Amino acid sequence: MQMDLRTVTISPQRQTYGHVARHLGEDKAASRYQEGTIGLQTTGNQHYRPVWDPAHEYFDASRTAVKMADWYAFRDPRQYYYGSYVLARAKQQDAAEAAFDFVETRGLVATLPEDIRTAALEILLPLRHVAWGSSMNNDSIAAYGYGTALTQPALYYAMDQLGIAQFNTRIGLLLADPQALDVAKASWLEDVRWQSLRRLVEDLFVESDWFELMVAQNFVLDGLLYPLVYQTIIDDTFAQNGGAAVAMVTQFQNEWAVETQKWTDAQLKVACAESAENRALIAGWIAKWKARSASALLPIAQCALGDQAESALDEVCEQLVKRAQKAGAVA
Amino acid sequence: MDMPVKKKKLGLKERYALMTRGLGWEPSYQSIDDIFPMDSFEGIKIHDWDAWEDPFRLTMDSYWKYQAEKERKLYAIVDAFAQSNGHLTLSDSRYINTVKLFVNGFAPLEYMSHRGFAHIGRQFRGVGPRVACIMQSLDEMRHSQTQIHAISNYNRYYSGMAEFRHHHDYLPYLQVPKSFFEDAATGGPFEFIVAIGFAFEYVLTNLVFVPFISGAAYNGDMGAMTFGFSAQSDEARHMTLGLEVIKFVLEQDPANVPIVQKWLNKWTWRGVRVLTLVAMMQDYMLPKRVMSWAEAWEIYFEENCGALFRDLARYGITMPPCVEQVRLERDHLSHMAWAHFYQARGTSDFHVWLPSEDDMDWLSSKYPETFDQYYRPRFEYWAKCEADGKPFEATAVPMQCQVCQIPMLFTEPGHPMTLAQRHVHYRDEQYHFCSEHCEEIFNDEPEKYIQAKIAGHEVFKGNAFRPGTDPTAEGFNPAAEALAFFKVEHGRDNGLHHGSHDHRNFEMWRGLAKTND
Amino acid sequence: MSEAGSTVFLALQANDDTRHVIDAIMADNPTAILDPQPAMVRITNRGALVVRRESIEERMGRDYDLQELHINMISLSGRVDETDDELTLSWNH
Amino acid sequence: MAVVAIGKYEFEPSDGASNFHGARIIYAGWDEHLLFSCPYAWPLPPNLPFAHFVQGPMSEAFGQHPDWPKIDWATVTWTRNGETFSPEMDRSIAENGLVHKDSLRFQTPGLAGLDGKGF
Repeated sequence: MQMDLRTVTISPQRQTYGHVARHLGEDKAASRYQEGTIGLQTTGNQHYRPVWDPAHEYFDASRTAVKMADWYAFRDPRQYYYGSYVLARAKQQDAAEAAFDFVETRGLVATLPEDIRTAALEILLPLRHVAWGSSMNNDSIAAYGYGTALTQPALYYAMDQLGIAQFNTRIGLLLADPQALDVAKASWLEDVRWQSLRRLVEDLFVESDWFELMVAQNFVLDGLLYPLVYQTIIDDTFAQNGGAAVAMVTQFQNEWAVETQKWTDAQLKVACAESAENRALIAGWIAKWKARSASALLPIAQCALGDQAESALDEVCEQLVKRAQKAGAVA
Repeated sequence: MDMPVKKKKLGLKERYALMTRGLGWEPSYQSIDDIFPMDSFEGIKIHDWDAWEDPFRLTMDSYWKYQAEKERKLYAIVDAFAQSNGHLTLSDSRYINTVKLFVNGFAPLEYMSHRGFAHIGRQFRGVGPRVACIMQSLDEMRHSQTQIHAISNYNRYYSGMAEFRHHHDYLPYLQVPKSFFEDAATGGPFEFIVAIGFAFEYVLTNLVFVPFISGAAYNGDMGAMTFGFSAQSDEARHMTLGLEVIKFVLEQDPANVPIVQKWLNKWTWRGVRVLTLVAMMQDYMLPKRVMSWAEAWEIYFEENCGALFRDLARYGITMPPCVEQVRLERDHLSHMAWAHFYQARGTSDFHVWLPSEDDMDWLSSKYPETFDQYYRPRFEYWAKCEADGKPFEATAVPMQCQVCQIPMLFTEPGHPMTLAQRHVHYRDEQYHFCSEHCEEIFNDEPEKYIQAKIAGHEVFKGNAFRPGTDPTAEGFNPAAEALAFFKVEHGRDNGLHHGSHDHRNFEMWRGLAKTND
Repeated sequence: MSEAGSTVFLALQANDDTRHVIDAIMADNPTAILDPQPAMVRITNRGALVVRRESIEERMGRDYDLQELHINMISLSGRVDETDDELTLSWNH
Repeated sequence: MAVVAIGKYEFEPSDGASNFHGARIIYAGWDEHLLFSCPYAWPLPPNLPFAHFVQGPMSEAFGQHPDWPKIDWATVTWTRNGETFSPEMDRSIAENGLVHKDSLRFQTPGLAGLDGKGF
């Protein structure tokens, strides 16, 4: 005999959690992204002030100058919650793994022109420190930011940057040996070509407004660095000069940048749409950090592109300005 | 052309070191103390951050790979459980109240833990611990979300879960876990990691997850079982981190030992006080039981932590003195708690019931020294009140401990019929405590605990009314208004299990599920 | 009070993936005790518990990365020492 | 001991007397009557006669116990924050010297809970 479960008579009492329904404006089925994000951070009745920051509540919207009536107006266009995030990254990491395997088993490193191999090591290995800096800064946003809608993707960004730092480390181990990492660190610490960038990264470590940090690190610095290094230098220049193997093992970085820009742009757009004050703040931050970032990246561009460097940099700066305009971040 | 040279394969430890601590550098454009301003004020001295031994060595690529596999498995089961109306295969509808307790009391703590580890993952100047902390931060986000997702389908059918976020922030009994975690998170970075990474993760989460989740499996809750076990697979990493932190800090400087000992004393006690809720859940709320609270305590505290403290003895660390009292309370804890929640059921968001004859026989077999003598008579008297149609209920506002915020329901150690109270004056104001250990915690940091928002007092101050409420209006009912502010639907979310909407719906739905007519 | 007298344990989910792992651990640690509980097993041993990659691979008939243990691990006690070939839990140092 | 903090760490107490709209918080618990799981709290006007406190809020809270109507108030003993206390029933909370957040306990000789078992 069949035991039917007559689901038709089992009617749900509600579709989702109360705070989610209130945010959506009605009680309707909510996605896992929504249930795992909206209103998740405590907003009220906090018991104690932090001993590490007595001037603020533990969760305190005044840690940035940006003001929002609703911090859940922000939305991740990728709708990442933990599960969908790790599944997406696992898939990309599978592809990256296959690329590393391919390059290694086919002995493609040995086919790389020496100048490309050297340039790849000179650029990609110090960049692992830059990625680690970006990871730290995004962890700051995840820790001191306000509202899960923004802090959640910031932590994913921090982990992605750690992953990228580790992929770049693997590239070093693939193209050379562990000593190459030490050489690169010495160059990061002392080589004049890297010092403006290192100064910029270290200055960002002490930036206390987390929204400004998000603009400076994610929108501006990473927004210039990724297209410049992974597209212009590696995908275009290296690949056309026998360095396709390097492009293969940096596929993750390229895909990541394209995907993540969408998130960054969407956040700026929401904050700018909120008020003229936000717009002015953000436009000011972009202007301030763009000038510094562009000049810090120039010596690195020159190292790979020679006299093409300035025009390549101009081009990525132009793209950034367009993104800012589209997001409404113009004073 | 050169032949490709086969490279020497790096060992796990060497490779992991290159992938993590190799990423850091000594800054020169900003001072290192400005970059990491929070890791020294607590008085913990670290001379050599490189002495840090990485616990599990997962690089991000392996992390994504293994965690994705866990998530795939977990959500497949959560989906299947929801699609097949798995809630109707539970042992008994009373079980659902443990799920309510979980989403209200625990899921928001996982979120707090995520933020707390993001914070300390930014503040330690050693790269190794920072990487371990941000990875734990990410895991804790996972736990919060998988719990919310797994419980989402229960929320669609049963009461008491829909407002877990608001309840956690305001409902009186939930201020116990909330203030516990906020206490840790507002402490310095080292205190936080000792409190959560060590005392909570290592000493206590085994007591939450292993017996309770095994109990969930036993009661037919595949969803809770899966998120529980899946979360624990991360906890194994977290416990190892907690242990490494302790070892690292203790080895760095002898001056760290008394500071760490003080935190261990404080957080073992704070943790055990919060676990009162778990003790009650295990002994009273699981319709089919796996082991008693006392048995779980023996395995996971006495045996497991005993080994640990023996190991730490070489640094001069001793078992926290509060453990003596915890042992005396072991056979009382769950009974005192359930007796309280039974009578204070009007302000809860889950249902309660009296233990049946069978339940009481089980309890007396597990607690032969205490149950029949001290607790059975109360439950039998209340059963008589229920049978007479006059169920016993306490409606007055409980007096609470200033530190743990639990109503003052604990008895004097060794005197199970005398309620305990401790009392101090501080800056023209007086404060009350459930125990000498909570009093000691207060005396050590009074400026912190005088800020506590004691739930009953918040009601008296008028902070538990919705905006626009006029307490001077005719017929104003403060208790009803407080419940409205708490978003507790009176008569639906609270009260007795028997005859509740949840009980009736479950029986009706299950009846439908089991027949073809 | 001797540390060798302290117990370590490893708790794993009980499923098809862990069957061979549990067999391998029990074979490699002759004094270990297996304690099955609902949906899980807990393996305890005095002093130390060793998980060996090769023993698992022999039983599984495929390559095994010890970090795959993470998928099914529920809890543990003791200090962890991890290499490519072995994972050891112990109170010895 | 002072809190170890990164900077100045001083706050007003959350439950100062001035936050209760003129009322004083008074706690009361009944010894040997553990049917009531804990003492209770009330915000009381300082001019409330102590007898009204007993007959009003306390009676509402403790009146469910079969021992309550049997209490001979002349024999009841009290403690205040652990020390002996002798309230005068016809005098007010303030006149009895009770201050904000005082904790009272009372003992009822001859009445030791149901079946004399302390609950």
